[in-house]
Amino acid sequence: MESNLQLWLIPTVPLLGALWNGLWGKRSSERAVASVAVGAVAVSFLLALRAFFALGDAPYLESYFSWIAAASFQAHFNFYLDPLSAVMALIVTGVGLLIHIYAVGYMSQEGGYYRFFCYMNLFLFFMLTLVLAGNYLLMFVGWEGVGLCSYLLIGFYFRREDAADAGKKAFITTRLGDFGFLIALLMIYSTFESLNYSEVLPAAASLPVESTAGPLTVICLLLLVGAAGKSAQVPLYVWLPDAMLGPTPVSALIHAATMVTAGVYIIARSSALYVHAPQALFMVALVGGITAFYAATIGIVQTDIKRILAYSTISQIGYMVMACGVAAFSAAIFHLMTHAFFKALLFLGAGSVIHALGGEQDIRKMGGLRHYLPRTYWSFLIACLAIAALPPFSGFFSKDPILWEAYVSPYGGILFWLLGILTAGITSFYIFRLFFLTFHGHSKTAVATSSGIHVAEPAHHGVPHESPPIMTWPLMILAALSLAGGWVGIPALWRGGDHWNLFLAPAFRLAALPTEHAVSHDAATEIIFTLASILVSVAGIALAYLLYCRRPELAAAAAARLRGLHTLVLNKYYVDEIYRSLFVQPLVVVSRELLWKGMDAAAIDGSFQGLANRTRRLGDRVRRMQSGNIRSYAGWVVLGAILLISFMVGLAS
Amino acid sequence: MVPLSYYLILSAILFGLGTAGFLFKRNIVTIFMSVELMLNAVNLTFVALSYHFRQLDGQIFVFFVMVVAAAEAAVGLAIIIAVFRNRGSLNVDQMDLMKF
Amino acid sequence: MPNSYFQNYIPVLVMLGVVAFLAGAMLVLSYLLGQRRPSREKLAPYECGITPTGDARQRFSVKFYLVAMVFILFDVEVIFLYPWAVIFRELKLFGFVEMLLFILLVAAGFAYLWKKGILDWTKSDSGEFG
Amino acid sequence: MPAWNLTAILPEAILTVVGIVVMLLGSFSSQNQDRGCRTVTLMGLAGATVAVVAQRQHQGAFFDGMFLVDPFGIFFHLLFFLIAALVVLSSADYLQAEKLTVGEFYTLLLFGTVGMGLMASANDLILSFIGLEISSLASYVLVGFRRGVASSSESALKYFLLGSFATAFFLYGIALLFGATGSTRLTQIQEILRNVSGRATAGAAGTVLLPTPSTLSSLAQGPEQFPTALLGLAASLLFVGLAFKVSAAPFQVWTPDVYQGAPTPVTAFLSTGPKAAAFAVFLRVFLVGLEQTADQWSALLWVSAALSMFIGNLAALWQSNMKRLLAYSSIAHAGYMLVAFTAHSVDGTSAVLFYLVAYAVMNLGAFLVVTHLGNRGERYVEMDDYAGLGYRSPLLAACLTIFLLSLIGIPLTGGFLGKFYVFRSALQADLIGLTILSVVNSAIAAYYYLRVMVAMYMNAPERPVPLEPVSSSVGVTLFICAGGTLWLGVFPQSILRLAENAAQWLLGAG
Repeated sequence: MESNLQLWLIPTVPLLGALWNGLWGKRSSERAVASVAVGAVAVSFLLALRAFFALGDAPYLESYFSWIAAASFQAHFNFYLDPLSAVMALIVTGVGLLIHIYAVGYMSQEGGYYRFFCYMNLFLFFMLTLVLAGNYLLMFVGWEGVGLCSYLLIGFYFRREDAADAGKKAFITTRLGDFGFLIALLMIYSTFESLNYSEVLPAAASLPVESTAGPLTVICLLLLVGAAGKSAQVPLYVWLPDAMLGPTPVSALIHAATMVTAGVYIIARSSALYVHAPQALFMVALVGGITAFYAATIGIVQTDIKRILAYSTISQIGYMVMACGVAAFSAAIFHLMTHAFFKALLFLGAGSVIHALGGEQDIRKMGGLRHYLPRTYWSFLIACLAIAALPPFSGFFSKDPILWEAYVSPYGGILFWLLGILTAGITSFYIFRLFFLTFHGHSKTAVATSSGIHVAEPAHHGVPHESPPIMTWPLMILAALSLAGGWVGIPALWRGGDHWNLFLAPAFRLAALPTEHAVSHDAATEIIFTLASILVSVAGIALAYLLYCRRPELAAAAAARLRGLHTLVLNKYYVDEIYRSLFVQPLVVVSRELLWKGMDAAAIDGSFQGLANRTRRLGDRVRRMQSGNIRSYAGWVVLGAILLISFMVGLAS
Repeated sequence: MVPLSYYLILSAILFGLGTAGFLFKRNIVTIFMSVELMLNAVNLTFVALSYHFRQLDGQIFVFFVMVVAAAEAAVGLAIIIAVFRNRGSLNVDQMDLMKF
Repeated sequence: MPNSYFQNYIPVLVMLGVVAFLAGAMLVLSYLLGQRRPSREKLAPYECGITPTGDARQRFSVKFYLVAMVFILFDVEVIFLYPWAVIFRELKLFGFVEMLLFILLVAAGFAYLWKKGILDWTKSDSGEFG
Repeated sequence: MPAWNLTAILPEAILTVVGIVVMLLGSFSSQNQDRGCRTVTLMGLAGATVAVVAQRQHQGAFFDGMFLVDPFGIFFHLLFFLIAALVVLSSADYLQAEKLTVGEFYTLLLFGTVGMGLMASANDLILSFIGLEISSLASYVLVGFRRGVASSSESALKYFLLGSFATAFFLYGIALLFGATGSTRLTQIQEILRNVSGRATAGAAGTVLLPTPSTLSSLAQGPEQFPTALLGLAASLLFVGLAFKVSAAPFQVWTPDVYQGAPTPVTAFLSTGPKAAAFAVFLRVFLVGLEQTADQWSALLWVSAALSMFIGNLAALWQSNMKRLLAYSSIAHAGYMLVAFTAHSVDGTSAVLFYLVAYAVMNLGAFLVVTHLGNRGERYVEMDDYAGLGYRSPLLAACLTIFLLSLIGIPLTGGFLGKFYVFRSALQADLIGLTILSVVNSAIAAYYYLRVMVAMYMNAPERPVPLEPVSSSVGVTLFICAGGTLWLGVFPQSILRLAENAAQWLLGAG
């Protein structure tokens, strides 16, 4: 290993980019702004690559200076490189780079170009700090910083009132989680007398496994609260769907690929703590499993393309959290990586669609885009296949171990496997519903144009057109990664080298399962399980195909009779008829009426809203205390004094 | 001789009267006089205790308190005049431009 | 011993009683026995002297307040001279210098007042402090 | 002996003399004395700072033990001088725009600083009282400095009446403590109470509300019967007076009105300087003098801390006037500091001290931006006037953002580390409930600070708000405040070590 990797450069370069654009971006041309921003990320990516290849067996630690060095408390600015943080840094910079390039094209018609890239670079700075930090306090710095940038970027379209509200909601909700993190941090310090991973993790590993809830369990649960806030897990997930009001590259980078997975990272990072607190681990698995299933069902009934992807993200992160919960940490990180590829691709593809349609986000108004956006179409298809976990796409190789571990792990069980497999089926269904509705069937725009009827749709300007190359190239690279990204982790079962697990093993050495727990299952069982999951995915796709691809001939017939607009409406009813007539109906009803409207909108969202409103009302009552009248103020003082005196004198006698 | 507790009770009563005056009077000047009454009640306590302990400290404190009270009176009068000039009234209940 | 202590005050109490009785008796007797023939001069506030003009409750210049304030301040500052005067001889030069400093500080305040025109009665009311 | 004693109060002496010089300079020189006054004031503050630094070699008790030169006092002196200097620098433009007399303003500021210095170093309650009054009298006048403005004089009246009301309570507390222990020296009181508690007071002691001569005369020597109730009464009265000055609930009522009506630089001064000084007295009285009765008063602190945080934060949710919003937030911040105070430990005390520094820097900065934007006559102090500031004046908005983030408690700012130490000391003292309450409050507080940021970056301006160019003195002050906020967040050791040193001294040797 090289003696000095200068890890600090990795986050600092984007920071410099952010500063540059923040200070001079207003006066620079778009081109200059974009090259500074993209250049900074590219440099950072190369540095991360260098660090990745320089990595040895032992964790590599760089300490810069002492941050807080009081007698009773020590904290340093130090960075920590092990397989886990190296992989994370690569994902962040790599996907970040592609999304930056994409954004160069995507944002070119929007205002505030320099501001956007300034925030994006700043975000990468904080994200890399989070990932590379060598102690929990520095991680918290990054943790808060990414939240702040996320807030700034969600509210980027500041003229939209709802965008600003969504930003605030995201900030406050995640902050609730942040305080869980903060208290966990203080407790870690009081338990281990240090915040450095290099000291805390071995110390935790040397502690006995807590059979009843002890300090470790409390710490782990508090960390889980933090993770749930940042990673949009039940019940703190409400902010993420609203966060989709930000620009699409932001959704791709922050709310799909990187920031929201920080919760998974922190659990994986603290794996040594978690395996010694089985109860906390069980809670992690439960939260993850429930979130995965719950969010997927909501995804079925959404119509906004980005909201579907948002719920899908919540669900997929639930998968990762569940994987952590069954102590399959390397599988969780594996899925984190492949998810970063295909979810970023999905978002960017969606962005391309939205871009092509001039801002339209409702999938019911889309269709037949396959002819207009061929490159987007093919890359989107790959992403859909990847998220539906069909072999040989990356999602398959990362999701399969999670399902398998959920079953065989000593912390798992058949319940988690069932949750996982059901989610897998629903996932492939809703993602292909989105896919077919968007790209197949008849183009509604085309119908309107060819029939000569003027459709009052000011948002659509003309025929949909493919995005410029600067936007499609990142799509294709991501498509390649979504296809092949999983091949690094082909397990031995499929004649693969299992490189991934071997590579990450050092990072989770302290969290390794005790050998006596390792239950051996024969290959046949594993193959059966794998086949089952493939089957479920295929079934989901088939169902979606059945429901949403029978439409083309109906629509074509309607178009022939020059009654485009009418049949469009009719057609929509037709879809609904099919919808109802099929066995999906109960699920849909339950999902829409109970889970989404009942739970999501009313109970969870409502209770947060209610809490906020109640707090404000309380505030109103409190401020009425300040009547402005001196005598009543004096009355308060006297009242307080009397209470105080009676308390003190009463205590004394 | 009069026991110490008599003085202390008297000063407590005076202090209470001052407090009550602050709470129930409406004229700013009267309210201010109530504050002065409170300060002088404390002075009485100091003198009584000082006499009781046979040490001079308490008496000296009274000097200081008196000087402080005088300075307070000067500042207070200045502020009251400024308020009167702005508002044309010395009723405290009307002094509520800022609230909530 | 409260009892013996209060016994010292009995003469005072007696005198208070006598005074109250005398004054009350005079008033009551003159009210009961005297005859009233009121005239204009007799009802005036000052039976002999200048006839009053206007309302007594008129607002007077804010200068009075200022002078009152200044008076209070300088008057009270003299308080510190008393303990000093008592042990003046013991403190020797140190005490003298210290008091000189004190007077200097007071004098600085005085100079400030003077410059600000507080003591100048001929200036109009709308002065800086008015 | 006299010569040495003077060095102990040299900083105060310098400031007094400079104050008088500035006062005379302001009234005697005819025109254009603003700059001169400011220079002299700043030089005086610099001289006083040098004197304080020099004092580190001459620590000890002076004036018969009334006045202490110790790390605790030195820490506060330096803080006060910093605050005063920043206020002097930042108020220049304001005074000019409002056509206020510069000389008197600076004089009062200096006198107020003298009073604060006396408070921080006083070991005798009567000296604390005099210091408190000196600083309060100066602040009363400063609050009403815009004489022609109704709200300014009204808030001066409120502050004055309620302030002297609370001071009377404080003084009564001193008198009763004097009665209970026969002394007003904090260290002596500590000794006496230690002896008493060492002797395990008799059960009957508590019933003596008013001591009979026999109990009292024996007090000084060491009593068999100790007037605990009297002591409790004294402690609670002292608590009323001090809690009022730090604007802790339920004695915070005056704060919003006074902060709103006062000239903005004065508000900045009030919310940092006199508040810090009151905390100094608070810490000295309760951690040194009444150390032995901690079981009783810590409950008061607990309740007061929780109430302050809730009242401050909840009421702030409704404010649209920036000054009033910051006033409520100031109540809440007093609450956080009281949380650390409740911990009653070296860590807790140093957390209070560190928080005071961080709060001073960020709050002065925030008020400076408010001052600058307020323009002539403080016309633009509503939150709506901040709409779109992020585009009209990015640097000013960036500075305000830093201050707000620090007030929320985001990492890499002084406010974060301040809160961090507060929570840590509270957890270490097993104040779990209180920690949770303060955490909840931090979350509530984020909301109203964010509203300002939303206005700056995400709203379009509704009415034209003129922006004056930033003058060099304002720019320098802003830079110091913003830089200081970040500096405290990244390199806190030096200040932290000073704070810890001071806290150790107070609790160990005190």
